[in-house]
Amino acid sequence: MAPPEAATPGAGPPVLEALGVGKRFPGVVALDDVSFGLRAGEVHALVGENGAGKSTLIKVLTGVHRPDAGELRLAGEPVRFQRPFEAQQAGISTIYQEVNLVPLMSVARNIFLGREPRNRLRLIDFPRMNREAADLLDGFGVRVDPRRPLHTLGLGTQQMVALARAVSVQARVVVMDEPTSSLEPREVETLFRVIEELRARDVAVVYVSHRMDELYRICDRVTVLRDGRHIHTGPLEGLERMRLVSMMLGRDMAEVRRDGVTGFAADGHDAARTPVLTADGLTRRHQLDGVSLALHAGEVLGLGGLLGSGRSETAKALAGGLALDSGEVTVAGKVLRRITPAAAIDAGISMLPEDRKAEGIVPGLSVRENIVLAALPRLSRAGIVSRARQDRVVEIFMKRLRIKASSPEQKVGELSGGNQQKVLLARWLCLEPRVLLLDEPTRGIDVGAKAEVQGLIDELAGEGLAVLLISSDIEELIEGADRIVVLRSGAPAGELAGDAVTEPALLEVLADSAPTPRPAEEAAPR
Amino acid sequence: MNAPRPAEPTAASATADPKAAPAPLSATPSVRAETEEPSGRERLLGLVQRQGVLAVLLAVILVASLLYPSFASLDNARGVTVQASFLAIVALGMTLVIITGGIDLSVGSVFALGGVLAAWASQWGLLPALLVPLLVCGAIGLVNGLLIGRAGLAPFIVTLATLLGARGLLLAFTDEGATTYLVPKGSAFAWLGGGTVWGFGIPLLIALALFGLGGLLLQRTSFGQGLFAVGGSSDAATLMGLPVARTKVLVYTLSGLLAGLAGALNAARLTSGVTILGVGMELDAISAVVIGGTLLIGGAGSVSGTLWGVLLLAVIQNLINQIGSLNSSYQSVVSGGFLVVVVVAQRYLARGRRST
Amino acid sequence: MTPAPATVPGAAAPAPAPPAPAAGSARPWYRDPAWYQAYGVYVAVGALLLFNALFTDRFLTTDNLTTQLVQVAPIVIVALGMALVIGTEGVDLSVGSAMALAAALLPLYLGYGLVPALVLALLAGAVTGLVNGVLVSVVGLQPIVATLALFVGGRGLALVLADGQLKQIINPDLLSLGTASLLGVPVVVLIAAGLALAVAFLVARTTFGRQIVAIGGNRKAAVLAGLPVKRVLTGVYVLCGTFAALAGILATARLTASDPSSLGTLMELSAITAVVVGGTPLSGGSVRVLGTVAGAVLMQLLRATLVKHDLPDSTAQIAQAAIIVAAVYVARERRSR
Amino acid sequence: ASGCSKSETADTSKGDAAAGAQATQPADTSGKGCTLETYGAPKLDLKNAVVGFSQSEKEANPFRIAETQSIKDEAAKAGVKKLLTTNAQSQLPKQISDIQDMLAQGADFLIVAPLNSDGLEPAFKAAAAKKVPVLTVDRKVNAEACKDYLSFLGSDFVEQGKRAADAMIEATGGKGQVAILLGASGNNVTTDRTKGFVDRVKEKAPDLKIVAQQTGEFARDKGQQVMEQLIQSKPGITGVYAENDEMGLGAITALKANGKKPGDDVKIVSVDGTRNAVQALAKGEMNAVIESNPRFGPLAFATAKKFYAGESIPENVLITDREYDQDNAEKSLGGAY
Ligand SMILES: Nc1ncnc2c1ncn2[C@@H]1O[C@H](COP(=O)(O)OP(=O)(O)OP(=O)(O)O)[C@@H](O)[C@H]1O
Ligand SMILES: Nc1ncnc2c1ncn2[C@@H]1O[C@H](COP(=O)(O)OP(=O)(O)OP(=O)(O)O)[C@@H](O)[C@H]1O
Ligand SMILES: [Mg+2]
Ligand SMILES: [Mg+2]
Repeated sequence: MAPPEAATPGAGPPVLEALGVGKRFPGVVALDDVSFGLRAGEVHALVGENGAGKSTLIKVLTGVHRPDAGELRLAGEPVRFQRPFEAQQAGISTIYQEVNLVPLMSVARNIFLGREPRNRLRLIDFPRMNREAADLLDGFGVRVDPRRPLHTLGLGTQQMVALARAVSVQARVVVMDEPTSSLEPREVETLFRVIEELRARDVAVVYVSHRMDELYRICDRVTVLRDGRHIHTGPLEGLERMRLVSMMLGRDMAEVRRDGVTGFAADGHDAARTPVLTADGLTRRHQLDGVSLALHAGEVLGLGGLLGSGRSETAKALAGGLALDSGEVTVAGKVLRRITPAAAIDAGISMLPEDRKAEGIVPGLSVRENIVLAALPRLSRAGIVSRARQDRVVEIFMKRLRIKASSPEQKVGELSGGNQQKVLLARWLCLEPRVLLLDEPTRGIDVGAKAEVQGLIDELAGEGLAVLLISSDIEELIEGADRIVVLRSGAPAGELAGDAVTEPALLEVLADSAPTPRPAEEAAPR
Repeated sequence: MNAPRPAEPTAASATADPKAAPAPLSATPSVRAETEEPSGRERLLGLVQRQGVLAVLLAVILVASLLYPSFASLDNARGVTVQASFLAIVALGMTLVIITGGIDLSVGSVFALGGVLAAWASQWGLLPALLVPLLVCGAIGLVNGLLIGRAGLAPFIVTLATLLGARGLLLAFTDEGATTYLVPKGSAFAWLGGGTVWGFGIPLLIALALFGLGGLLLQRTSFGQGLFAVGGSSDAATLMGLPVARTKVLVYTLSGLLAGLAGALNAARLTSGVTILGVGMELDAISAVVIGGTLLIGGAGSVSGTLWGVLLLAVIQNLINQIGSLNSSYQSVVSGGFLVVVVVAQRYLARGRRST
Repeated sequence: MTPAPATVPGAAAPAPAPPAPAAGSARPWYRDPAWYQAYGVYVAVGALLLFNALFTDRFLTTDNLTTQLVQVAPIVIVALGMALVIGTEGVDLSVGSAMALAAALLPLYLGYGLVPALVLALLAGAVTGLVNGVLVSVVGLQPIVATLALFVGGRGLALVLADGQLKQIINPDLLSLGTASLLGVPVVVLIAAGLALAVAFLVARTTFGRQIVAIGGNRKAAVLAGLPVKRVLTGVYVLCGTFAALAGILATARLTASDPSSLGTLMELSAITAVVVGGTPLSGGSVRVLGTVAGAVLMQLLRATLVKHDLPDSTAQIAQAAIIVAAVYVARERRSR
Repeated sequence: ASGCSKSETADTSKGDAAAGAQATQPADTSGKGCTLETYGAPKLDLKNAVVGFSQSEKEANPFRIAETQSIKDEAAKAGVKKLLTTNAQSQLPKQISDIQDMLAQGADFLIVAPLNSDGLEPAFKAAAAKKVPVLTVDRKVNAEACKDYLSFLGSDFVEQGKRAADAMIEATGGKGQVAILLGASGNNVTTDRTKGFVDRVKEKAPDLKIVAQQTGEFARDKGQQVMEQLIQSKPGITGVYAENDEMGLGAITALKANGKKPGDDVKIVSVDGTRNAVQALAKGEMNAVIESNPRFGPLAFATAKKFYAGESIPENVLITDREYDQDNAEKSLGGAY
């Protein structure tokens, strides 16, 4: 497999190389003369803002896109991958940014798709496949019934399955595009351990992440892209964090240093006395078990918990996206009967969903249409939409959230992940909600945009909005929230308020509520 | 084993981090733990839901047998099953196509074309009578597959075009339908359609064998898994390195081949290449597949469900005849009504399953 | 609160790149796939017109062109409704049955006057649409299957109503609907054109229209964004059924007879072909109204060409197949990769 | 139950109101006869018998309606214990199942209106296995009489085509251009009626040019549409041969809408003899209608009775179809169906 003589990581000859690669999409130059070299046994970070071209470079490297210019070399030989299939044959294994597995198929079938273990009759040996899948996942600290359909698992677990699949082939290059964006801390540790193993086996790893501390922990070298251009490649050791950020953003180091990296202000908000929204005993079979919380105007309430603890369900239930068995939701003193998304919106509740691809964007529609989607009735008279009013709203929000699109008419499906997220945020903000439910609002968003979104959250709370913030990023939760409610197995497990909102305190509650490992996924073996 | 996985991470992670060691399941006070012990009733319900069509089929058969004694006769069963076997073979190919998220509207025309070609070629013996239709119909399927898999055209419209095209070929081949080719009486080929083994018609046996093979192909081979993957998410399948285009080309070719084979067998049974066959057959096949629980959006389905679906359609038709002198217009109304009842019943059974 | 957007890192980041020109590349239009995708069907219509102008006797006459428009009008009307349904990622197989039902009802109620008969016939279409819509949106059936039931049963019902008989229409007002013209343009053509404009407006400028496209583009997102998904879906099928009924009425007026047994057979396929050839993807999320009209016209011209050159049925069908494939091949969505 | 039935001899004056009945061609008692013994069927009293009738197409056109009704009426008259009826809805596999179903339900005697001349072999085999005699009506099957089936009652479609040609030659004076509106493609009836017409024209009137042969699928609206196209592209057409009345009536509508006088500017001959066509004939909008008589009930039951009475039944019992022309149309209207 990998050349055995490469003793020092990242010092060998390049296994995989891109030379002067260019790639354009209609209206966008995604990559412009980018060169990139990957050595055996190194972990190579690929960083840049949203839309910098990281995923595009990866897709070019792995045969999803064909480059318009430049060439690829594998172990020194020029190659042209026509399909991802060929890249995989050549030993390049990839975890793409959006979890790319088949939702309706079982966990085991996903892991072994295309290389299923066979029995003597050359037929697939399912018992063996399930056993091996279970063992493999066990190694990643994930215990799920491998026969469960993938879509019944949370995003995090799905990500671990993708990881298991990618690593279980004997590859000489493993590419990971934002593998940690939906993982919890403990699973990130598992992932790092796996990466160490890969490094020890002289496998080259490409690692994309927006989380700076991760890069410094695990990566040897870093390549920075900005606006589709190559900016820098070099060892990570000794590279100042501020300098890296400034290269990504293309701005002065001094300026970056002054502004700090998270967008939250240090002080809390002055919350109102009476809650805008109270939830009482929200219950749904198997998912929620008596969740109660109160949300005040002008505060950011954090919702903590491990993966699968029911945070997303709580938010969804409040927004009418999930039918409840029992429980009561009161907004501004009025009890909501039958909560439907429309009723919730009418009551002033807006929710940014967790899975923006599946539940958020309408990829084929333009930025403009995606922004005004929920507000359409308000922007129309007698059922006829007013283009002028739309344009005004869109302009305001594109500016305010700094949405990067070639024009309001660009299809949202073509935007980078961070910009898609901002479009969704704009959709909800233009409804002028009283209550904003944010489910992982900064997942997959670059440092710059992340700070912007965080700043925005602060600002919105300051303007008197009640914000519910769900985040797997502990730092974000601590800094952003005034108060934190922790969930465990769909039930409230504790609350932190005031000065108690600190990382150690939160970790303690979480640890208490942490049945190892991944309780939620231990499905009924059927 | 063609998929070796690294043993190291597994071993290492299990020992390196004691926290990651699995805790006993019972120690987890999870809300979801309640689901993990299905009661007997739930288990029965699960079975009914998984085999929804079969349940409906058995119920219909039971009721019909009670109401109409002649329905339950062996003769009737033989007639119904043999007659259904041609649709079954076509629907088998359709099942595979629909699992990939596609659709094949051309099967009816291809079925008819296969029959005409088989009857024409039967004058030279059994082998040509089978090979000629398989070659031509396979080629039509291949064209479908290439246009869909390689050129990326929508299956609905491509196969709609080949529906016309295959019918056109059939007419061209029969002087606009004026010529009917006959299968020589008593030939081996004729036996293939009309013969019986232990009282079972040969077409039925062939159909059952094909369903067995189809089931194995779908459930127990990489190709079959690939069909599910392509239908479940074509993009994901591509990114996972599956040969998506090739899979599509193959599955439409297979559908063409099966439709052609069914047509040939049918011609053997009718001992002639009838030109007016197969109109609307694609819709029958699709109904059977969907009633059988296969999702039209692809990614889920089974071959056995289709078999029950075909039988259900056949039984319903038989039942309408048993009811007696219904005017032809009422017959359509009743079949339409039956269709609604069956799919709605199916739907509610399946919904119960999905939400648990 | 303190942090104003201006102090957030990234605030000074360069403004978004200026919008690129629509086609986005330096390629001349004749080498740009996007151009063919957008205009392919019109080019095909033009090519067929040119072919006929050169090789078909008496083709470019007002009479002949009027004939083509009159014949295509019912298909256009049905296809418009179908385009809306397809925009929601659905399909309606029952349009032919809805036409037959409308046709069957007309002679039964003409006794009460033209208007009641027309209203009833349209209502029948709306009701078939309602049934389809409820099966799709509330029960959650897949559209092909949901509408298959009425495809099978609807025509049967029409025949039951008509007692299986074709009935001659003698009501002069109804008949004039089929023959009258306004400023030299037949009324049927005017109705179809007006409807096309109305649907174009509906899709582009109304809340309902935009919601249709959003639902087709991402159903889950539409639900969470509080769109009245069930209502919109039902509404779309009701519109489609009503349009089909209207087409049935006009076709009946032109035929001077109510013929529920054969009126509108295979109409679903003609309509779907028109929609798809016109560039609306079957996967939903967009509706091309003008393209749909052009698609219907293309298929009409094709049929006319084949008849006028007296090609036998076999050749005609093969030619149609080839042209359909060619049209969608040229207009296919090429993935950039 | 022996002896000749009334309807058998009702070979009466053409034209009076009760004259819908069929008459056999005296000349044609061709082929060797078939008796109970040679056929090998058990003896049976029709009164205690279960009789099955398999109709081929929906009762949605006058021919099929009249045919089914006539069988039902006569079965009631003959006092059979039970009459089973099925309808194959134009699907051959269904007709096979239908026949098998009726056998399973205990039918003792079968009357079958075959959908197609070929392809019913499995059904005949099933009947033979149960020794149930099968009488085929209206369409002849390619099988062995007195073995696969008992006998055939019906018209000679080729002959109908020939007689239509004769009428066309007479109407046009044997000169000019004619268009043929074909029936559904691939159908035996289409093939035969075309063959008879084309052969006879070639033989008798070489100056009569057949300039177009396009399918109207036996439907009125399709006939109308094809005619509209032909009026534009082949204005020289002086005659139209429609292979059924419906398409002929469609052609009339098309011609009228284009300001031409059907029956005068353009001569029209069609086959069937439906009431609507004969009415048009009486109005002078058509020139001849060749009858194809669907009332098989009396003849079929009479044949059955004769068969069980031990008489020999001829292989083919061809009926004499009448011919309507502009002179006799008015008074023959009662005999049209
Ligand atoms: N299929 C496509 N069609 C059109 N434009 C595309 C397509 N894919 C990517 N782009 C554009 O290319 C640019 C680079 O996108 P890419 O996904 O590579 O960014 P990224 O660096 O991965 O960002 P993120 O951190 O948000 O994932 C963006 O401007 C994006 O809009
Ligand atoms: N359709 C479904 N069927 C069965 N279980 C489901 C389904 N959807 C979610 N779950 C389970 O419900 C639990 C709650 O999931 P969810 O991901 O919403 O929790 P969370 O606290 O928001 O965590 P995350 O950070 O992953 O969003 C998970 O265990 C998940 O696997
Ligand atoms: Mg990316
Ligand atoms: Mg969540």
